[in-house]
Amino acid sequence: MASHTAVATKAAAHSHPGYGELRHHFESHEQQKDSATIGMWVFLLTELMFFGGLFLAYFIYRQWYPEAFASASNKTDLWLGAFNTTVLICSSLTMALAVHAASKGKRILLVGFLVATLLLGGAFLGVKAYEYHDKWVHHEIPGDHFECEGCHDEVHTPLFFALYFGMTGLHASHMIIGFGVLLVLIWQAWSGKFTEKWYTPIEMFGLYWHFVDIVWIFLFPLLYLIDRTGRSLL
Amino acid sequence: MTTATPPVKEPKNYLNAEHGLRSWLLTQDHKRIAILYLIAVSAFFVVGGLMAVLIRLELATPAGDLMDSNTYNKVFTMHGVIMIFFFLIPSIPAILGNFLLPLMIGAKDLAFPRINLISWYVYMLGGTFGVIVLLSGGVDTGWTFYTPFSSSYSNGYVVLTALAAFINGFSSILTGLNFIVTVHRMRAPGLTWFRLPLFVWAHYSTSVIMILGTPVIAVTLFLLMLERGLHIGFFDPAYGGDPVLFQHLFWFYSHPAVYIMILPSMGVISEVISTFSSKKPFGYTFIAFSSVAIAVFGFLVWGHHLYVSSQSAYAGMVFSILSYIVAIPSAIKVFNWAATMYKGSVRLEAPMLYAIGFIGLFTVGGLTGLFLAAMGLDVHLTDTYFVIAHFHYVMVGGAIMGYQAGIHFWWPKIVGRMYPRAWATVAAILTFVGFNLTFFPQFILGYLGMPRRYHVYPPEFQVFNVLSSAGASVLGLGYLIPAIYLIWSIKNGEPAGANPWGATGLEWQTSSPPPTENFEVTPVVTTEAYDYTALTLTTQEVTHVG
Amino acid sequence: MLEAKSFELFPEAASSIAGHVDAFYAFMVLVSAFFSLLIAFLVVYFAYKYRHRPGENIVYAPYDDHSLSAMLLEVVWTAIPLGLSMIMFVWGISIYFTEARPPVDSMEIFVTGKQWMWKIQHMEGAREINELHIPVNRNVKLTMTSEDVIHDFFIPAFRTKADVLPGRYTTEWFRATKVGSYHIFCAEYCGTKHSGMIGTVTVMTESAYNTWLGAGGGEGSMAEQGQALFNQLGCGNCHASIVNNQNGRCPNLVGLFGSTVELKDGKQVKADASYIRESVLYPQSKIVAGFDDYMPTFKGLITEDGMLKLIEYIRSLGAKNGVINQATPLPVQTADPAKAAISKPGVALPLPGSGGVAR
Amino acid sequence: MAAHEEHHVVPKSVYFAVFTALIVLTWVTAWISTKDLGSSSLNVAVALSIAVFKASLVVLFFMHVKYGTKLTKMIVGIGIVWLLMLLFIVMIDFWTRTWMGVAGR
Ligand code: HEA
Ligand code: HEA
Ligand code: HEC
Ligand code: CUA
Ligand SMILES: [Cu+2]
Repeated sequence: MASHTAVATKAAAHSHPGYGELRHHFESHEQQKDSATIGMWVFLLTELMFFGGLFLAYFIYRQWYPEAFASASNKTDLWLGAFNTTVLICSSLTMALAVHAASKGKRILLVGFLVATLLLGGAFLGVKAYEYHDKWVHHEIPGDHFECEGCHDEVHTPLFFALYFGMTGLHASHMIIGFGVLLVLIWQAWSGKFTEKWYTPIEMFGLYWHFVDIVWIFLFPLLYLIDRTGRSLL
Repeated sequence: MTTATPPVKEPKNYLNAEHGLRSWLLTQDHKRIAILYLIAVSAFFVVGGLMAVLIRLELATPAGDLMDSNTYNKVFTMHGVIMIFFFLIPSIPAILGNFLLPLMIGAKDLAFPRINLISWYVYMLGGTFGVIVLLSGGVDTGWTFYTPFSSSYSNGYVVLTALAAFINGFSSILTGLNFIVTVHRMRAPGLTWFRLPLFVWAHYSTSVIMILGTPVIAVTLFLLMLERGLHIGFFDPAYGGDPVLFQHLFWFYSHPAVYIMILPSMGVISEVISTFSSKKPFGYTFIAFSSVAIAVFGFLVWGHHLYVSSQSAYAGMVFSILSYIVAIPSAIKVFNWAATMYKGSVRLEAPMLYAIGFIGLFTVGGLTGLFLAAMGLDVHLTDTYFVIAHFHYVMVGGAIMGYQAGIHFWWPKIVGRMYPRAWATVAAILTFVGFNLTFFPQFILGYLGMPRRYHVYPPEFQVFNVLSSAGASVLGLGYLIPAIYLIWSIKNGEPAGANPWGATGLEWQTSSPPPTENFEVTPVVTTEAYDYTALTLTTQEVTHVG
Repeated sequence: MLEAKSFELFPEAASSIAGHVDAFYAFMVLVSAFFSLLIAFLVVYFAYKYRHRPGENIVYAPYDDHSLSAMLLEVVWTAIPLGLSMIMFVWGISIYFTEARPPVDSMEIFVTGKQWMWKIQHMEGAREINELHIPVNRNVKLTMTSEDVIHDFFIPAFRTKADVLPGRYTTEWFRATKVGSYHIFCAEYCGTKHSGMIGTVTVMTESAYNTWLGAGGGEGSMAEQGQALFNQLGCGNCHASIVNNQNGRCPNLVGLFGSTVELKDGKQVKADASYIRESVLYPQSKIVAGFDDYMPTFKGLITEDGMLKLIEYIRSLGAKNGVINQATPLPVQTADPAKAAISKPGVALPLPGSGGVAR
Repeated sequence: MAAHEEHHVVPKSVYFAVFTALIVLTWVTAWISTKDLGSSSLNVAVALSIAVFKASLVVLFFMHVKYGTKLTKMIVGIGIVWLLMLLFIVMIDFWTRTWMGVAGR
């Protein structure tokens, strides 16, 4: 089937400066880079399905209990939510710019944008923590001690909050993981690990960060923007 | 090939390249990781099998004389959980797939060796939680974890069990991800998609299911843990939830998961039938595409588990017709395998015996799946022993038979030595006979109306249950014998040579056991797969030809 | 029949649907046997016919699997299974839809599953546990719910089953065709004593059934018991006054059942059993147009059997808009309490704590 | 290995344009949610359309899919199709549960 013709593709590969380490089982840097990119996208695919289950539950219960969802959603702070969305979008921009800077081999700029991303991500988590605290104070945590002042359907409002905490919690945990990875990347970028020829980790992390942003782009209208007009509220 | 009597120094291979526990536990060699999986997965099979022995012992009499109901329920739950999540799903992909995929496509390793090792550790972590549950008394929800029983009524170990399966899911996701990237980017020069061995097609399809389905069960189990642990309601009607939603989410993964179990096995069968008929598989493209079709359509049929669950009848109709559609690619495979043997040069070596067993048993199992896919009939059959018989036919008679075929086929490649072939023949026949004796009576029991998950049952069902228990002991023997001779052969078997069966795949072109780097030089592929005419070996060189 | 026969291949067929299911099953067995034997024959025959003989050279026969004849084969063995499986699909759903739609003239019986027993209520008031008495050749519709987890009411001799879920009603119907007694199994795993959640359905002649009914009960028909409950729970404080004269604060329950209710948010719902159940347990989730939401929840105060009685009572208040009450209660059997005390199996037992009010 | 297209560097101006659109749309969607558009489903439709549009911008430009390989595009497509499959096929059940008018069928 296969003839044993030797192919020496790898010989020169190791000596390319600036491409980073070529792992032993790859033939070329290109193959290594492609593998990482495909791998990252496939990973994001699984992430999408992971959140998908929660979205499904959300859509079903929202159809079942529209009033409960409306009154509970009105308990969230619309403008704080919009502000936080803005913060996250800013961090997505700085991340995109970080990748851009990396591709141009500008080390200081890269570090700067990564730090900005980190700070914005931190700000987002801070606001989220404030919101959680607020819910905590008001006993709007589903479970045995749930209370919801002014909510009419006491039985089904916890369902909204269960989904609220489930979805934003999962989202926040992705942010926290991203936060950790960012710290490492900033340190690596600072010590000059990346070059304009090789900055795969930055690029891959960028994909991840933007994905987390996209999830929030959907969470915002779904959780904060239900029936703000008060139309069907009692 | 002559058996070397004086102990010649073995050439360097992945087994003797390094020594010591460390060199195994920190290895990034896909072949060594496959061995790690082989050991762990086999251990779980023994545990799951012992649970099966307990079940069959208990059911030999109608009364509950061996254990109490609570224990019985825990036993079949752990049997199901272990066999599905910790044995069958990782079995072929993580062992044979891991070992062979890079070899078959002429690569040095999988795309992400580190992730491959991590996936094993993740598997072990999940397994550890599973064992903790087992040791601390177990959980009694059934492997399906239906709410609200699991979330509000069963004992608290549900959380730990769900966590075990949850963690294990990530191991599966990582393996799938690795395989996909590997098949896309690591193929040897000249190895186009339609030159890939069918085993690779099967694993590619399996990986697609793993990465698209597994996250959904993960999030479902996550919600279950929240509901059970923190009383945050998602599924319990007491909280306004819908228990049927849980079932949808559960089966959205778990139906495709049955194809995670069978597809790799089908891949093995394609290789084995072709090799031992010395003939290119009939309808290569049809077999290849049917794997992809199964992976895709397999995602659309999960609701056939919900016909009596109060799912809407109209949704049931959709799921029913799709279940029939997804059966067609399986039918195509079966016919093509049979046609491959036509005018071949058939050698009834042990792997081939298992493969033939697979074809017969999978056909019966698959056809009885059609009974269950028919809504009107499933109303009577669901949750009876008919279902138990159906899925043991496809999983034990199908998937495990295929696994055994694969192990017997590639064992000489993995350890470099041949097992005693007469014993292998005996074991194959015992397994086949024992299997049918165990599970055929269960079809009859099921139609008679014996419900599954029953600790005690009305006495009129006893005859068939006794038959089944008797069969299980023969079947157990059928598993015990290979366990002994395979281990024995590691040290004492005849050296096998690079290509003992006269097979065509790239994996047979490197030495047995393969060197750490797999190939001395990266092979270049110039011909179609299964081109036996290009095989330069003569009959004399093929050591083990009949 | 229940008398244990130790060796049978087919279960007793004792319902109008059983024959259809058996016929379909026989067809499936034939198709499966044909294909299994065909495949088995082919592989065994090929393995023998084309076996490799020791010492012979292996002939590697190249061939073209894209030839016309090969393609034709692929088409044939795709088309035949596809055709056959479409027959199976259609046959399967036709039986299912018959099983799913209870005939209009069905008599109603109510089933409540609970770990690990079946509680059964007849409209006329008779109640039983793990026993179900029904007349032969009458369509019987079961309305079922659970107090805890999911169960499943399975009668193999009738070839039918349906899950019994907490928090909602499910339906199962059958027409028994043979006098006798048959197994009831719980077919959805529900915990420790799942395999003990079994019972017997006794099919009796019409007259024997009527005699049996007369012997049971003791607390009046379900509707009467429902009325008592209605008063006991204080529904009357709001709703009863309106039964007679409308005060405008609460909706009129007379004629509610089966009608279409306008809700406050403009949607419409059909007032069936599930709606009434929801109105009592979660009054806030659907508010009737023109009313305020001050009805309190009765969640936790009513058992599932109590709920069934309440619903029966509201149904007995009649239907409006010309919608006919499907199952008009039979003439109420006021039973002799003395007789009810004889608790021989198969006779309705007074259930402990089953007045309908949860403790 | 197949020849690989040269890595595409997106000009910064594109990033800023996309960013501006995202910010504007965020505040538009928040503001519009407080306005009664005549029916609540219209409000939902608007909110979701804006979200889908925003997400597409991020995927296409920030994540470079517009300039990516066929394979990346395929993976993104598969992701969307599978998610919708999960959502809609389950919905078939929930939407048709009352059609027959028989409880639990
Ligand atoms: C390896 C695992 C595996 C495989 C491959 C299958 C394959 C199939 N299964 Fe099975 N199934 C399970 C594992 C598997 N199943 C498990 C574990 C359960 C129960 C879970 C639980 O509840 O605990 C289950 C339960 C199950 C049910 C639900 C039963 C119930 O609970 O009520 C249904 C219903 O439709 C079903 C159908 C099918 C069908 C149509 C196929 C098809 O894919 C089969 C296709 C194969 C063939 C058809 C045979 C070859 C074809 C020919 C020889 C040609 C002739 C063909 C025709 C005429 C069409 N299965
Ligand atoms: C891959 C999956 C898999 C495998 C391999 C098996 C293997 C077996 N199963 Fe499995 N089974 C399931 C998956 C599997 N099962 C699932 C998912 C369920 C449903 C659980 C639920 O309802 O939640 C189930 C349920 C189930 C039941 C129904 C229980 C009930 O509903 O009450 C029964 C009953 O007979 C049974 C029997 C067996 C037997 C006899 C084997 C045999 O094949 C096992 C043979 C193995 C051995 C015997 C051990 C290995 C041998 C040795 C170590 C040698 C020494 C031993 C001897 C010589 C005896 N199984
Ligand atoms: C405190 C007063 C009050 C009590 C007590 C009360 N209800 Fe109500 N009920 C109302 C009001 C007000 C409405 C209309 C608003 C709504 O739909 O929730 C209503 C609505 C209903 C409806 C829906 C009627 C329709 O037209 O759709 C039903 C059914 C009902 N009640 C049954 C009961 C039952 C049964 C009980 C006792 C177990 C009960 N109610 C106790 C005040 C009461
Ligand atoms: Cu009730 Cu099983
Ligand atoms: Cu299935």
